[in-house]
Amino acid sequence: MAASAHADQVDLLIGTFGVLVALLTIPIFVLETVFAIRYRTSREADREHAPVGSNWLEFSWAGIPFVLIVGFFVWSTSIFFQIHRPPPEAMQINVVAKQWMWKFQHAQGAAEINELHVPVGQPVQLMMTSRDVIHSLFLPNFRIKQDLLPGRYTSLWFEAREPGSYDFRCAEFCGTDHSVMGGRLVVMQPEDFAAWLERHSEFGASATLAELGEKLFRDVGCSGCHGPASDVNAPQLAGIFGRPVGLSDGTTIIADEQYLHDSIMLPNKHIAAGYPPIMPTYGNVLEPEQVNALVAYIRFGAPVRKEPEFGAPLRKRREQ
Amino acid sequence: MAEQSRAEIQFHNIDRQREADRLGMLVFLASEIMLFGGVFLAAFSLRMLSPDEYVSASSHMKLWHGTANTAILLASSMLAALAVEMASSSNPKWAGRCLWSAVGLGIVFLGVKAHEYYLDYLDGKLPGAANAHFSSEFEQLFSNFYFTATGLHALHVTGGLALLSTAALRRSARHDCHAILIGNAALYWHLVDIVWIFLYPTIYLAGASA
Amino acid sequence: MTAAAIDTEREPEDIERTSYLRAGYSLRSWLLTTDHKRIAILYLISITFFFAIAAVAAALIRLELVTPEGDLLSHEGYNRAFSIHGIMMVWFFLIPSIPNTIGNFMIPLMIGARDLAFPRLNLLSWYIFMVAGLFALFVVLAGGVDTGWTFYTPLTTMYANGAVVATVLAVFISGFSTILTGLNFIVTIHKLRAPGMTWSRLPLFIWSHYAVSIIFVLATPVLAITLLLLAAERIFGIGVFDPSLGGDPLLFQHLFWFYSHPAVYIMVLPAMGVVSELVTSGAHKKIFGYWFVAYASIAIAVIAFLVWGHHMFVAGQSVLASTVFSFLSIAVAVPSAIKVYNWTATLYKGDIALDAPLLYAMGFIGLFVVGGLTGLMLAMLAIDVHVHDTYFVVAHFHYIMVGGSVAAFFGALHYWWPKMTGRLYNEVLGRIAALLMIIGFNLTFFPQFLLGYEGMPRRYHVYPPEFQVLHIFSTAGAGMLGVAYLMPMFYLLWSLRFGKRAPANPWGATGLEWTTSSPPPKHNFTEQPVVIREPYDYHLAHPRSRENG
Amino acid sequence: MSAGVKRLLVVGLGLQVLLAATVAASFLPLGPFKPWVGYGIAVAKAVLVLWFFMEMRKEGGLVRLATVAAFAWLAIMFALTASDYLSRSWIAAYADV
Repeated sequence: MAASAHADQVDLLIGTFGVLVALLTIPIFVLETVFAIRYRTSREADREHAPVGSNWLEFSWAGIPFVLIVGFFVWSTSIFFQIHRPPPEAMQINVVAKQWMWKFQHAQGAAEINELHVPVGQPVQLMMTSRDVIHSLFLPNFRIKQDLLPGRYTSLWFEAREPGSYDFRCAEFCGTDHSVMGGRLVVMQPEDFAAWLERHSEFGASATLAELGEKLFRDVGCSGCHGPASDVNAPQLAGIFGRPVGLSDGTTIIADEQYLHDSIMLPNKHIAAGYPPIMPTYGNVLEPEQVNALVAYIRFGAPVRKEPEFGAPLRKRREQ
Repeated sequence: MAEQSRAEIQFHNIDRQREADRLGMLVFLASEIMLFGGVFLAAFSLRMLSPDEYVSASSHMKLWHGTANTAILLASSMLAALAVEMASSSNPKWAGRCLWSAVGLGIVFLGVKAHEYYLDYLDGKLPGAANAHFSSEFEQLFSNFYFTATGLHALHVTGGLALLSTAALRRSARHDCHAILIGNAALYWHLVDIVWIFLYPTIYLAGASA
Repeated sequence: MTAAAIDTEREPEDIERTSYLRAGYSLRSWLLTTDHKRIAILYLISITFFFAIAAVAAALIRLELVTPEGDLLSHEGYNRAFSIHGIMMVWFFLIPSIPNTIGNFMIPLMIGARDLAFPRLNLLSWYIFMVAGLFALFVVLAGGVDTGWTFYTPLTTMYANGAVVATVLAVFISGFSTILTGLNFIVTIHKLRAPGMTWSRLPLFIWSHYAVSIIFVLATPVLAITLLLLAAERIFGIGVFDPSLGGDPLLFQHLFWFYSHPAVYIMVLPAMGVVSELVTSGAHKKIFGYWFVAYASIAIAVIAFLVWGHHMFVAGQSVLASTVFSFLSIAVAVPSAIKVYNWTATLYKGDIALDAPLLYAMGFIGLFVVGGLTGLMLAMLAIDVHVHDTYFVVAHFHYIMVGGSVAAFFGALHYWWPKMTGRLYNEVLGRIAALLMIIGFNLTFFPQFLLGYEGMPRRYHVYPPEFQVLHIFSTAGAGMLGVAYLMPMFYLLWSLRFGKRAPANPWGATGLEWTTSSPPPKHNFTEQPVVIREPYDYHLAHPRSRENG
Repeated sequence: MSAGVKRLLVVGLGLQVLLAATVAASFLPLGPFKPWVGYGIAVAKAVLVLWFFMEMRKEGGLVRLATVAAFAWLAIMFALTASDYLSRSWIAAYADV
């Protein structure tokens, strides 16, 4: 049962391609049986000057399918680009997969395991990473899936059309309990979702993800160097998200989730220009959930030091 | 061979069999090139993903050991080619001498490589060694990759030396004016040299700078 | 075909006395033979043994999937069953099945040579294959691995249990057996063709084996280095695939699929060569568009190396690279379409005898075209995002590997059985087995297309109840398929002892292999054949003469 | 000292000169062009070895094809893998730019 506009498009694409497959295969079945019956050795048939080749026939039955399929290629690639272009107003939820369970962190602080509550009609973008092996979040009703890689962010977005409960499953083999590593996506009316958030924010994490991040920012010692009051020569993080950062080898890179994740877990991978590579690695200290919280904090809550040092933001900052 | 020599029962004439042997060796070398292709693809991916860390890790390599080794292997490769030239102009004495000097230089190459490994061990760059310490994860990864790649190459150098030595030891090979065995041994040696020619900039020159 | 066809008039006793099967009975004469025909028989016996192991694993999987709950095997047991099924089938049955048995036997015969270019290398290739097989057997006995046949990192390098290094070693060693075979075929086809056997007179079986040898030599070494890096990563933790050290798990997938996509063409190209022979012989007619079919094999061997990224559309590969690979994957459809339509056109105005080999070939054509076009569906980005790693993919590659390659292997086994053993098999049973195989196959794997579209993921030991009906159909089909595969084991072995003696040319086919006796003497031809006409010249020399039952 | 021997010695010397050149080039401040220069000289050395030492000079088309084929396949492998690595950051797998 298709549950989003995208799913309808994919169904249409699969359906029409199926028709093309039928158009290209049925003649073969038919011709095989017809020739096998008509030209059986025991039957009289006109077997004179059987053709042994014709160039235009070869080019036609090779070229025409090729052209038709190129048409399908253009159509399917346009849908593929839609999959990888989430709308800017999408609500962001962090996903962490680990051997054989899914953990979801809402920006508003709620966290849930093997279940995800989202409002209907609102595009949702999942920022996903894995703690151990490669998993793959597969939403059959939405006709989408995306692998989750350790040490890397990948994204998946969808917009549910009707409220209801849809299954999601792991599609990339990840070990013993791969086949039971699934869960339920619960799509609710916006007001029900808001009520659900309230209930869960009270009981669950007491703060939003960014506030959790701020607490971690102090606890693990980031503020020692990156805090507004520190005198250590370390880059200021306020407002850095989404802006180009100059690196020591002259290239620039957009300070996105991946850059912040790498700078925490592999500090020497991209060294900011003008700063010594003295940052210790947090590779085996922090879990991906904690890194997500820190990234949320840097993005939404980092206090501003007296004078911001980076150029104009490349894209509009997203207000929470 | 108990039956007639392979040429009569197998091939219609002797030179068709020579062409077959040489083509066989070249096809085998094509598969060896693809094997090392995988190693270079790994290096390419490391350099793509973290370019500046790759350069800084490469700058810790012993440039002069690498350069000396390249010079040695190029000279040894030339000697192997000379051996083929000597054998085909029916000069077996010189063919033997060139082969043995090529083998000698090959051993020197392995010696320099062993010395470099030893120095790396002293610097604590040998992965898994007790005193192994690295300034960053990537440097450990680069050091691991360096030992894997040059180790695999050293294995092929040893194999090449064995082939060259058998060619040098066999009287019939040196007196064969078509130099089939010497030719194939030299072909393999040249491939080992070409692999090193590309391994040298990948590992040493990336980080070499004033 | 050749000027002098004197071999066909030799006395049966004389044929029997000089047959390669009679050239020594001792185990030593078999285990130290350099006769390509005997090595082909050795390969046939060993791959049948490995096929049996993998088939048992397949039976376990299908039985487990009858019920949504996991009640026959544990999670771990199921994961090991499908891993063993995949690894044994791919490297120890499908890849050597046609080239190393039929190819080894037929290539020298078809080009009029006494043996392959490097007979001792050929024997060495079999010994390497058996060493690899012993390692694989050890892995099976040691409980197998839970990585699947794809060995994805970091699962295989850090989290998998079971004899992973032994498995990697087994596949690594089997790779060298393939490289040596490929090398042997290339040099043989270039240097040992009979006088007059120009490239335009080569049977299409030789063209497809030349193309497959190119893939053998250029793709298999990349598998060797990939597995070497995998073993080094698992044993020493070198970190090339480990993100915590800065490595990239996708690098493994690039290296693995750079080999593994050409590997699936290794499995299908020899089958295409076989089908070209079976269709021309069955229809008793020249192939339609000889040069198109010949060059299509070479084109497939080349394009096979350009498309590996279509396995990684959802694996985190960049959007641009996915688009490039998706477009290149369409190019693969062109040579495949040419072959399929040319085979069908060959049947037109033919003199068709619906014997078992032709039934297998026609089954191949039908099933391969479905497999190929569903493969193109998977190459469409938006479709793959939905059906990647589901049973749609399982159905697709089984349509090509089982419906295609295994059907062609059985067709080839039946077609050249009289030449290899000098005996005729029971034709009626042969046809029943072929039809049973085609029906059983479709019942097994067509439901899996629907399962995949509805979202049943691959490698699932436990599945939601709504998929059970289709799984029951699939298991029933697997039962029929099992019977269809067992039948030839019996009546072919039975024919060894009780089958009628086969004449030199039971099918009345063209081709040098039919001009020598069945079974052929030790050096294949009593005197060097000379080729004067183009292949498949049925209209000239060979009226439909039917001697077999 | 036949012509063949002389030619091989000259080529051998040429290889050593190329080695010296590549080391020297690595000390020049070439910035982003340094890998291109390094590998360009390596290709030159490889071609010299192939052409003279492995006698591709005297070989027929078939043998040359066998040698070129391997390098061509490597080029395919590198080019298509590069298309993934280079463009990963352009249109990131989660482009929300």
